[in-house]
Amino acid sequence: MGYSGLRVIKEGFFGQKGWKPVWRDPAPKAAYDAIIIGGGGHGLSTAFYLAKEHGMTNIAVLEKGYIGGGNVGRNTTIVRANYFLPGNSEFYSHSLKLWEGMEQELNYNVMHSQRGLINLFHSDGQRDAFARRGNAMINQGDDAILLDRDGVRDILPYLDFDNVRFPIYGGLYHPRGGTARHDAVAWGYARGADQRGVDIIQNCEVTGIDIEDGVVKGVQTTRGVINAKKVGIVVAGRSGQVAAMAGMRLPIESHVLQAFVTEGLKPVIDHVVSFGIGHFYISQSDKGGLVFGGDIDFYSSYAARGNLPMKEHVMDAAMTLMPMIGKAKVLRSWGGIMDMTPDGSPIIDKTPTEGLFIDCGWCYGGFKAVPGSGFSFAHLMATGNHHEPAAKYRLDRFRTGVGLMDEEGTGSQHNLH
Amino acid sequence: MAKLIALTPCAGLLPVSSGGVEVAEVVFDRLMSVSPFAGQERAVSAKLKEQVGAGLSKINRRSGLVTWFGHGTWIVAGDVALGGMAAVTDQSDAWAAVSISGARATDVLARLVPIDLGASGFKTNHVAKTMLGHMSVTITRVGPDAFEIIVMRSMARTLVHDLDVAMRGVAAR
Amino acid sequence: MRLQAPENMVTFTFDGRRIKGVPGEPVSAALLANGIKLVARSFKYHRPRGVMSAGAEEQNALVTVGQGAQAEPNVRATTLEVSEGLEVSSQNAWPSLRYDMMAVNDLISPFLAAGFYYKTFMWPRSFWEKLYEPVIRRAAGLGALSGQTNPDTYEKAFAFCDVLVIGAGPAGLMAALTAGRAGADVIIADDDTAMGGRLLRECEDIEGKPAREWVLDALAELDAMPNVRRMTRTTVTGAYDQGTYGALERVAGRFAPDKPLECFWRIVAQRAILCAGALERPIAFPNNDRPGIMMASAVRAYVNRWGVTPGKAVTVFGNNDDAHRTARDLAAAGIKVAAVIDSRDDAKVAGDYPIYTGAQVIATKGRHGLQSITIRHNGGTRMVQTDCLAMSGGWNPTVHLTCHMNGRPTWREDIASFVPTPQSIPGMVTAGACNGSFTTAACLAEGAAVAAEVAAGLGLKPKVTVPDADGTAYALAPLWAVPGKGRKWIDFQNDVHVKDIKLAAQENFRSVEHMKRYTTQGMAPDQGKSSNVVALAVLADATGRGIPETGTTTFRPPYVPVSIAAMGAGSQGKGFAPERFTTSHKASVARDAPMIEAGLWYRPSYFPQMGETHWQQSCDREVGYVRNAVGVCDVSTLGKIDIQGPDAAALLDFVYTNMFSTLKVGRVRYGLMLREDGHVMDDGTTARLGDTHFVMTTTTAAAGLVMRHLEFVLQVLRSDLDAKVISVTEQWAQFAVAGPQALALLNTVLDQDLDDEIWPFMACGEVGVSGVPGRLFRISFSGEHAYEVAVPSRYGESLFRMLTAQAEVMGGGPYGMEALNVLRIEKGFVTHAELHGRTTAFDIGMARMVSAKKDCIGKAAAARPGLSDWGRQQLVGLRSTNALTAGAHLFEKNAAETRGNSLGYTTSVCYSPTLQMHLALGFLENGRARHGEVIKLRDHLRDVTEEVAVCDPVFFDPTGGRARG
Amino acid sequence: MRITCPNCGTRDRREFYYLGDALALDRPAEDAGLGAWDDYLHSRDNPAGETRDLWCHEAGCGAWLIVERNTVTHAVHKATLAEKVKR
Repeated sequence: MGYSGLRVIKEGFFGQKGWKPVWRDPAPKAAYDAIIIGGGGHGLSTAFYLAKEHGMTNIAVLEKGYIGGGNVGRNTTIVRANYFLPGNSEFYSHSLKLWEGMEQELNYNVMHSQRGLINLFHSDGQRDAFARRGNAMINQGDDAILLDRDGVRDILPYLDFDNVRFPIYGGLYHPRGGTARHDAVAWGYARGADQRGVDIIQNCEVTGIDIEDGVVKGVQTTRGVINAKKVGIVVAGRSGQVAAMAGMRLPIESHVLQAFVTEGLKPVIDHVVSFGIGHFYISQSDKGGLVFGGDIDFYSSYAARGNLPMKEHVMDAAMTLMPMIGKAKVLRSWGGIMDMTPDGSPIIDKTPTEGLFIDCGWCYGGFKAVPGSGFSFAHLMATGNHHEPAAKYRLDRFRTGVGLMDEEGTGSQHNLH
Repeated sequence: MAKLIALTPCAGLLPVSSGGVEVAEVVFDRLMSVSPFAGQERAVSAKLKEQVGAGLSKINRRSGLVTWFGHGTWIVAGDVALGGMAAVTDQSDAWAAVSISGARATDVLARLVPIDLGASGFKTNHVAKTMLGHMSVTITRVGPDAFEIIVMRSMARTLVHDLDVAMRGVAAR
Repeated sequence: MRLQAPENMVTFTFDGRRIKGVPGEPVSAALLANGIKLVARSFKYHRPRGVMSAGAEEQNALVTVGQGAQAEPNVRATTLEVSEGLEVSSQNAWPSLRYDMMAVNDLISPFLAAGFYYKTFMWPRSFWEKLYEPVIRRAAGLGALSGQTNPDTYEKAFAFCDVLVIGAGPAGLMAALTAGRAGADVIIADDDTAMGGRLLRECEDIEGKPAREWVLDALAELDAMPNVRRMTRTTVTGAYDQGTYGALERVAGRFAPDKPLECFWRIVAQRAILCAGALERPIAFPNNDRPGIMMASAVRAYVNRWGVTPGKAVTVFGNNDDAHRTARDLAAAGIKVAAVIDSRDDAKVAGDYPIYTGAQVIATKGRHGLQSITIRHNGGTRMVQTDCLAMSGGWNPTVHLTCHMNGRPTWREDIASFVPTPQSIPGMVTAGACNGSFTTAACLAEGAAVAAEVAAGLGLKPKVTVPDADGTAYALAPLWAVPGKGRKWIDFQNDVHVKDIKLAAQENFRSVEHMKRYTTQGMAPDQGKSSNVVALAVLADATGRGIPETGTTTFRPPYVPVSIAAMGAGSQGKGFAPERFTTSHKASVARDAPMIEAGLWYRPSYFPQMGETHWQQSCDREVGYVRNAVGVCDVSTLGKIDIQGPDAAALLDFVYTNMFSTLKVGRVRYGLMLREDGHVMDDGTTARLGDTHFVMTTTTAAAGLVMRHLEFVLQVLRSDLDAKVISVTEQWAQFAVAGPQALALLNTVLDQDLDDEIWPFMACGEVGVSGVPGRLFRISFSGEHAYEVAVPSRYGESLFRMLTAQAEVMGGGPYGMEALNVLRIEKGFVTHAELHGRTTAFDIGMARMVSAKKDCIGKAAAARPGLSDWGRQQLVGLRSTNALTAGAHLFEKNAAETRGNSLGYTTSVCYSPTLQMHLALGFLENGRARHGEVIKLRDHLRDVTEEVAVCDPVFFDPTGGRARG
Repeated sequence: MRITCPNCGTRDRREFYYLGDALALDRPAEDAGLGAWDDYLHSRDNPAGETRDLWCHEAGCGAWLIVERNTVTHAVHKATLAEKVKR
């Protein structure tokens, strides 16, 4: 069923009776050509692109809870392509292009809003590092503008330019950066995949991976054994547990990242603002809530809830940077489980088990990668070859030291990002 | 030859008072850190007793001129000579020290310090290595309503500012 | 209307209208007393709304307080205290509350069903940012921020106790009394302005006297206990690990000078007793959102506690016995009860007013204030004139805090409510209404019993005495939504009605989480406190599942909205991080030096002189001082670490790539430190002051990091090493004295003259500095003959003044960060611009410094093939006659400027007054093999394209003769 | 989260620095090979449940601690001085 303004008006006249389920709830079949473990943003987009780009429609997405219940439904909704290291640069560039056509591709309004993102800097040294980044973005064909202090003041007049602890020297402006309605991305991909025949199976937890002679045969689930020629693991914070079912230890630690939302307010922040030195970033949702976040809580955790010191730190950063938001009130805070890799960049690769693939390690930046990750992972699963923009996301880069992608420069060891 | 002039860490910043709470600078002429080498704690303690009248204090405690100062480290407000038994480092100029006193001093510190400084659990000569605002500090109770706070010398101004704001907040209640 | 004329009235304004109120009463009470029904507009459809509750759960009556920069949006009128001069305004309405243009949304609401926006606004593509989104954003949002710097004061504080009692109703007071009497340190916190909870609004007796008197006695007893601390106006907002609770205090006496507006408490409690009470829930019936339709218990609160009657002819609609209390209390207060409608057929109730059992309200009238309701009764309908309808759908225990650690509440069929699941929060127990025990007698008994258990667990000997009170059982027959047509509101704040939830189920948003996210149910400022249970009952019905099977969404902190300013108190302005000042700070400021941030420190950028109009002029002059005469620079911010012990040298061998055990006493050596991942962590010099005594320097930025790293090595990796480390950064004020005249200058302040023989390059030791014991290091970060001289910090300012004055006599002077940077670039010395965390020893040409003779941190990982591959980008120098930029990328001369063609980038640039050309340091693929070649530098951002010559990074004095000579 | 430092008693999480899995204690020999070093530096069990990791009481006494805790419930069972751990 196509969505359109006309259809919305028609249904308005007829009491909304014509709307059909956005995705079906089929029972699992005994076997599929491919199984995606994990019904989050990345898993659903993988299924969508497997069906759309590679014609693989006899596939299933297995989700232990409800779809979109993981990090795609609990993030700060930022979409950007402002990476600078080879490997990341081309991947996020590709992903942003997919975002730009997503609504038409999915016939679903995910409210992708390219309102512009500004990364602030606070010293000459930081400016130069951001210049390197901005130049890399333009080399890649993306957009970046280096703003000086007055340039920032023109578009973000509400920042504290006079008394802030770390004075604002300027910002790297990424006009195509922005936000999207996070839940809608999961629902849109689910709908698109479902329409192409993909079975989306909720409340189906994978409890084991069947492997014979080094070849994957299928999975065991709370709803029975399901056979498959190919299995993709796309489970973010739970990657360690699922990989262990295939006898793998991953270079991943799971950490909590908190996010916050205030009550609805009239428009006051029109861009995405990122205050790196204070580990703080903020935007305003279309509903009016200020959506913001900070750094991870800094201890491995699966609790999906954050601690007070980090909450306070985030509010502290908000108050020094933009003291006009002091009277906004936090309604809710939540925590997602981040699959942190040593160098802060992800993994899209084959595993030592034939037919078993893994897509993980998105750290705290997985939302914007949803389309790109699904596209590239689908390519890998369908063809057995790495998709060029994601070709550097190898599992063995830590062992060899070749192609490490440490964007922050804090080290390619755990707990430094 | 011209002589060098000495300045204290809080010169020009203190004293300040508000709501019956006063903050004043505490000046130490000598502060020596003492970290006994492996197996030397007892010997060091005995030697210190001779030299400054008190041995190594228990952890989280002050004893006379000797104050526990963190894991395996003490700070002594006097000259010591422990040749080879401990790492002894001159810290006389490394720290800013202030006293805060008054009936509501505990209330003021409760605005800034994440530990319970109540008199029932934190008695005179009890020492805590903890935080004050965003700074690492060493806090010693020196009397029923009085504490000594030691912070890095370069942070003296922030310490005084943070205490002053908290004092005014408490006084306004 | 007020039941009695109060004595002390003050004046405040609502939308500019002057209104009399009693100080301390909620603004909602004063508005009702003045007959003001319409107080707000709803979020989506801009429907007229009035006061609904008398507490923190208020859904409708959100207002803006104050004007200008002080304006605070979205304040609940039900918890805002009346004070003289308070300025209250309505929000989310234009041009006025009464005539709101956006109410057009209500007329077209059939087209704005749940999730409609996911299905449209997609064409044409560019219209989203240009048209649709701006319109949607302007329409959305409730109140507005001023956009100006918040001028008010906020505070944060810590508190500690044995027992935290959350809520001071009958259960909480009894718990605090019991625990307090047993000798426990108790904090009792309550969000109201006065303690007593429900007892403040009910007409009940305890121990044969009015409940409100019993409350006063209990409070007096608590106040007499030194071990009990009462915190009113304090809402416990979150439960965190190991007994940590967040709490928001609205400090009494708003807007008094110096007084904080709010205080955010971090309370640490060994045990907690949750006595948070219960919230009355509405019933979904058509147009149940008109101003004048309120919660039944709220009507009692306004009448009994505040002496305000919310209507002249009140009707009551409920599905439980409690609703009848409202009718009884109204009648007792002499207010007309127009009708009581009880949905239960078998309700056994009596009263001197019309009672309809087995009846339902099916329609209401009155756009800006309720005028009448229509009742369905005995198969027919009846219209009743009424200006206030009190509704009660039963009670929801306030279980929220018990869910903050992912706990799920348990459904109890008999009261049709969720109750806390025991042990959801370690150390927390629950008592009273929040536990589903709704009678006063049960609350008192549970509060006492639970507190006794808690006290006993703390090793105390509690006694339990429970006063007599009303124990009449509460009966209810669930009624969630009245059947029939019309919009029946559930989430009043987000304008979610029954049909929205049914539509969600129809579209397969059947999981309660999907329903919530699709309809926005429970996502408004009240987070569904009153509405969530009704919503999931409707969802359960629509999906044919039971309520327990449907489950709840997760309650997350904070329980009530918490201002960012409160949780971030103290950080506005400079308070975000400590400021560190060097001993020469004042002297530098006195010379008009702009002070710039270097980590937490402030350092002088340059020292301007008369006639200089640009920093470059000052910088060039200061570079000249060092190259031609002598310059003085405060380098105290570099980390200095004292290392002593029998194994001090072994420690250094382990943390540095190169050897330090071979360093002679009285000598300094440059050291390179890796992270265990094989990349460069930091560099610096280390001096050997004695056989077992070293002092290490680190970069300013990495001082803390290196200190922690050394402790990690000593305590974790190599606890076999007997060595001690302690920071002496603050002990010593240290100044670089650099330039051909350095020795001459130094000799003016040293007690004994030195020469090259006594103090050669890389020598160190103790010296007398104007009578003070100091240290001297012959090291150079400028490539010149240079020293660093250190004195105890108390003498720092004095020595800086002395050195700079003497330097000026010799044709030199102080130099700042800009000149320091030029000097080091000319010499090709790396800083954090080059050591940015991704570089290896190989990259910076120091692979030789990784000693083959020993293990060290990072050595194994640095040996990975990828870290010393010749294709890696290597440190090079770049020269040009034109200005260069840092962060530019490097390309072959004729290559297109694309990612694939980028061969490297620049990290540091300067104009070298010494060499009279522009220099850059950067990294270039295979760069060391390309010295002498010309390549292209391209900076898209600053639109700079230059041809640059690749060369060795040491531009000036490559043999180092000047530093040694 | 609150951790009981063997020196200082129970303190708020804000005083501590977290390093990660306590396998950092078992540093391989210089020549243990790429595989051993890869395991040491990168591979993690990443348990959902009981874990043993390294913390430093950085804003307190400065001691490095081995903390036994649960990554799902955030229960903290025990903290011991790292330098006293036998290996």
